[in-house]
Amino acid sequence: MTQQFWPLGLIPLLPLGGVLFALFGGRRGGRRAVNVVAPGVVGLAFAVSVWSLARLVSLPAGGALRFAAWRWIAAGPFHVEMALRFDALTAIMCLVVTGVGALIHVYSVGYMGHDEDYARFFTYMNLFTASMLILVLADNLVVMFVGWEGVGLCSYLLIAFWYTNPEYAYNGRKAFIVNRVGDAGFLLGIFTIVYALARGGVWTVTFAGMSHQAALLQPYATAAALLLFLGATGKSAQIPLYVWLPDAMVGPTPVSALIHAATMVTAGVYMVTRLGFLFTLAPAALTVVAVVGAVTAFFAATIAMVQTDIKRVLAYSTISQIGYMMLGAGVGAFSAGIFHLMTHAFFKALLFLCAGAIIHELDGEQEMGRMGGLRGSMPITWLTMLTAALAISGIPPFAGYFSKDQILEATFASGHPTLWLIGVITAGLTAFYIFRLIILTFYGESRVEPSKAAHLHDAPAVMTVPLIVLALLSVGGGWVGLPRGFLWGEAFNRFLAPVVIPPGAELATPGSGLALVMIAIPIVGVAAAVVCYAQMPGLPVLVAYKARLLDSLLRHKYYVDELYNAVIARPLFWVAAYVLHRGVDGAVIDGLVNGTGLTLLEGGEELRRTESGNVQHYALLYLCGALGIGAYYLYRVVIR
Amino acid sequence: MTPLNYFVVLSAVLFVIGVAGVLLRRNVIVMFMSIELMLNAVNLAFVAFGRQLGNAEGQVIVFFAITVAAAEAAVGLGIIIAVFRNRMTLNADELKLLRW
Amino acid sequence: MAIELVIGAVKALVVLLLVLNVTGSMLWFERKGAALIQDRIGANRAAIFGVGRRMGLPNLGLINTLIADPIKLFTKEDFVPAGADRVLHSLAPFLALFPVLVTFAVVPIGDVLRIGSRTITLQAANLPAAALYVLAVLGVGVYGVALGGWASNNRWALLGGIRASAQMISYEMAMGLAILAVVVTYGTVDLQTICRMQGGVWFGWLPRWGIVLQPVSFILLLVAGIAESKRVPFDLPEGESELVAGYFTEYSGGKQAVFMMTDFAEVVLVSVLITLFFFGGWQVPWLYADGFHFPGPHGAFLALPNYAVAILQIIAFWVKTLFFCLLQILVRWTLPRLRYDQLMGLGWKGLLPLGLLNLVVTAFVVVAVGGR
Amino acid sequence: MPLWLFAFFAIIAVVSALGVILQRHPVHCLLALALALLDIGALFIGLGAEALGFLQIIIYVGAIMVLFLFVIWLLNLQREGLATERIGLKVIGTLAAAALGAELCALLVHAGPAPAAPLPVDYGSLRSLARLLFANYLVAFEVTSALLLAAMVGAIGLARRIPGTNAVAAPPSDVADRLRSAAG
Repeated sequence: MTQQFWPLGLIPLLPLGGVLFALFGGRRGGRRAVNVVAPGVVGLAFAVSVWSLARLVSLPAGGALRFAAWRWIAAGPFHVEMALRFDALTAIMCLVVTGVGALIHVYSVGYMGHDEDYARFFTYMNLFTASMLILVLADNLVVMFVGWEGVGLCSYLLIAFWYTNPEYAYNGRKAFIVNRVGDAGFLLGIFTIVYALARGGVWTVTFAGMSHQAALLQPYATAAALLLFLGATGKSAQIPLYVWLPDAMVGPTPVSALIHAATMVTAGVYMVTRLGFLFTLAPAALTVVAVVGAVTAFFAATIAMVQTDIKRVLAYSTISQIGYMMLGAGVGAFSAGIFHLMTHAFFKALLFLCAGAIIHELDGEQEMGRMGGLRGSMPITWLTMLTAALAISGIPPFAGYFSKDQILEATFASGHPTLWLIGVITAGLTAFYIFRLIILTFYGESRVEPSKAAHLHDAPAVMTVPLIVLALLSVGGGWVGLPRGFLWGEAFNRFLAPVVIPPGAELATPGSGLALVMIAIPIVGVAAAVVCYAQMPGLPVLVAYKARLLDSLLRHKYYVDELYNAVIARPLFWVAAYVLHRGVDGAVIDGLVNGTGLTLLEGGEELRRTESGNVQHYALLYLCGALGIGAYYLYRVVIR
Repeated sequence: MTPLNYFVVLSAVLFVIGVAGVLLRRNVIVMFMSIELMLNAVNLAFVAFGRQLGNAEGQVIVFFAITVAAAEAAVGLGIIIAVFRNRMTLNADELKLLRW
Repeated sequence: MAIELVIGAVKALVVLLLVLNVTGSMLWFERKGAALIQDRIGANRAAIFGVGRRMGLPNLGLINTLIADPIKLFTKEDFVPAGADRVLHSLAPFLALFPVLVTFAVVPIGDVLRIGSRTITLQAANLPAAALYVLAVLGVGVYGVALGGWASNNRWALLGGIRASAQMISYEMAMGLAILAVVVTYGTVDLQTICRMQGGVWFGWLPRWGIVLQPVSFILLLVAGIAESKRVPFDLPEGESELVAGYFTEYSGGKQAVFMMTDFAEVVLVSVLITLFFFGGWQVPWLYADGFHFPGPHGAFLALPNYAVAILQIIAFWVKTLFFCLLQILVRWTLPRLRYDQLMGLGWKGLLPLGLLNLVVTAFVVVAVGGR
Repeated sequence: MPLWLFAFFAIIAVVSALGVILQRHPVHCLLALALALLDIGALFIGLGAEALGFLQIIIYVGAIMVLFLFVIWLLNLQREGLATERIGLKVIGTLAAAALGAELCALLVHAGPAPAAPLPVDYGSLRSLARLLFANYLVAFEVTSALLLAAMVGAIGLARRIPGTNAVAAPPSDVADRLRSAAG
């Protein structure tokens, strides 16, 4: 059953209000006002989300809250309402977005404490949050697309926040353009769905409405699902459209946290889950999702192993973890995917914020080669980041273990042992590279520049408090999804079950052997990292030398950027420069425009000679006109 | 009695003479006079037609035409004076600032 | 048909002769009037072969003036200045005189004369829209003086001509408004009808003359008329101390005589109009078509034949006219000349608003009382 | 109106109209025009529109034409020289005007004579004209009066000398000049 609940409107409107405030009153109101309002509105949105959740829980299972603001598009039978929907899936997303988002906002107050453009920054941040909330609260595909585009725009604005640096601006554009490719797929997917439904005389784009039209969707499900998934790969940085995400690291670190943890990249996963009914109609598409997810996870993890930029390691780790989520969704374990999305939001946000704290302390230093030994001077950061590392590695009982475990179990159970194997290996790689990061950053000799090393200390409370909160969540966040049999086992899945397609019955019987593997592999990874970087610092260099080719391949990120440049970008640039610019633009369009202008100009030059300025010439012409009319009447009346 | 057509023909002749005056004379004020002549030629036709139809509305129209002509003469002559003061000429050939 | 033409020609001739003679006499009256006011004897030299004086009679000045002056003037040199527009210079005096003279064509100098079965209206041209005719013809009168001034190729003459035409146009408005008020009062534009409506008496003694109904119009017409005829105190177009002689500076001989005649004809015309509109025209108090009906309890009645009545009416008309002619001469030799701005101010700011107000009030009263 | 009278007035009208466009001095043109308008007024009267004819004379001949005369004097317009240039325009203009006349006459001749409707008793009188004006055309009448007022204000504004500006240079308005030119 669906209940009308107007406060839903407040959830996106509050951050939007923050946008207006920061945009128009930010500079006048001063830093202090913005610092209160910008995180405050997100916090309030979180509160409203909790309120809505409380209302939702009071409904019978499978219920949803709904708020229709106004009829937006009305074109014949096709009409779209500006409507919001709040069900279990939305609830989790909303809480994650607003909760983690609020913490990141609070953290940003400290992080951006010295930036002149704080008002603009918080304008974008709030807009980003609002867009994401519109995306997750959307009642239909079209409204979702609004949020979808909104987050794309905001990511561009925020990545290129320090736009005076041409490279940053370039990276912002890259993110935007790559996202456009995905968006095109998403739009085509929407059209395909509308087409499919309209053929059967059904005019709806609401999720609730569409989910009952399986029969109509069936013939087009694969195409629609693949197109939509193309959009998801763009937003969620999956192969092949992941290239923008590592470059997005040039934005302020809280932005990275927001993009990677709470908003944007999770949008793809959310969308696939939300449209699970469609994807299940197309097993082939689901398989594609699973394969892409698994391959991306592994692929990104291998790259992460050799990165030296702390944020890039985290960026590839995000790609990798999103790959897990896609894998989960791909094998039909949608709730597992969402579960991992949630826990990932906690520890990835924490990782980024910790990295941000370090970068902030080191005045923008991001190279791990110039870190090390920070454990003593930044204890809170060390502890919280270690918590997050344990969580992402999948060490029990930290949050990441439960979610990753669920995904891998579901993968195995769904009959994809290869994918499972990839996932397991990736889990080990994950543990390896994340502890490589921890060790290079916090342990060993300090390689920090002496000038900076002198006054190293933990960040101020406004930044550490969010870290601590997130650390607690990273520890306990996974406990809502305890395996069956433990305490309130599978509470998360049960909560989500009415919304997402329930996972296969196989999930009910996890092999204990698998569980052991799942515990052992990360520990192996951690141990390897400790051995390589703490015990025998020469070993990585030796390995890298022995496997020069592989190392080079990894360091150059499999030459994907180069490949894209060669295959897509360069030809496109060539076409743009020589065909479109010089040919179409220069010859055809400019020719047309200039030709029109020239024709008129020359014609005017000639015609103006008739404008003698002599009133008698005009009178004579006038008389000729009168003569013509007279002649006509003469012809009409006299001759005939 | 004179056939009413004669009046109309006379009106046409006067009108044509006015047209010729507008086209042939270079002095703006004489052109203006020719326009007045055309107006009166038309007035004559109106009265003749009114007479033909046996109703006085033709005369009413002429009455309004005379009134408007008075207004037109006042404004037109004002313009002519202003033009002459600024350009020191009333020769239509020289008053062509608006040419290309 | 033929007899009609003859009667019409006779009427026109009679009226014309009357007017011309009265006009000629005005010259003598003017001289004598001026002498009277200036305490001197005035024109007393003219005599036909000395006849009058030899016989001890009064010196026949009037007769002599009527004859001697024209002869003198028409035998003088007809001078046309160099650079003058010859045609217009010669045409101008007649353009000035002609409209004034033709105005008299519609003036009724008596009621009707019955000869046998034939009834003759004592009016040269019986025009239904006579009042409009008067206004139209007076409007055309501007051209004579204007062109006379311009064609003389003399700056005083040109200035005089411009002044004259500006003045005449300005005062024509007041004059027209005065006449319109009378027209509205009597509800007709036929002068004969207006005269007839002024017959009879109120209360047994007060003649039903227009002056009683339209006193403001009378003053308007008198003032505007004097200005229209360009006489003192409105004689700026010919103010000799400023413009030598104004628009007829360059005129001499016969053409000068015609301009002078125009001048006096206009005096007569103004008097005629005043008489017509405000003093009953040819009406004699208590005289009706069949004779005198005296008021009083006994109701004395003196029957008169038609021709006697007509003659009495004609005499009455000319007596009244002459009275106003003399009044104008008195005014001329009494008042000083206005300044030009005073002249224009009086015309546009004094007489015009007054005339408009008078017309509006008249219209309201007529609608309220008569309800036509 | 008898035919002979019409012929008389028609000849005067055409001759004076030709005078308007053939005279070289603006004052002569103006006199010709005044005569033409006077004549047209007479034709109105001949057509039975008595009041209108007199109004035409009062307004056109007595007022508007005098205004023209003033302006001509004010601007001291002189006799025009013979125009030798623009012969082409003159020829074409004459031909075009002739063509217009031919067309109009052709149309009129084609239309043929039409019987005159019987006239009301007071046709053309001031009374009948006034009844129409103040009853059927009252609004138009009032609007026209507003138009006249506006035109008056506009004419004064246009012809006014603007104090302080040098936009007005007095035209060479001296009789002496004319005398000299006449003598030379």
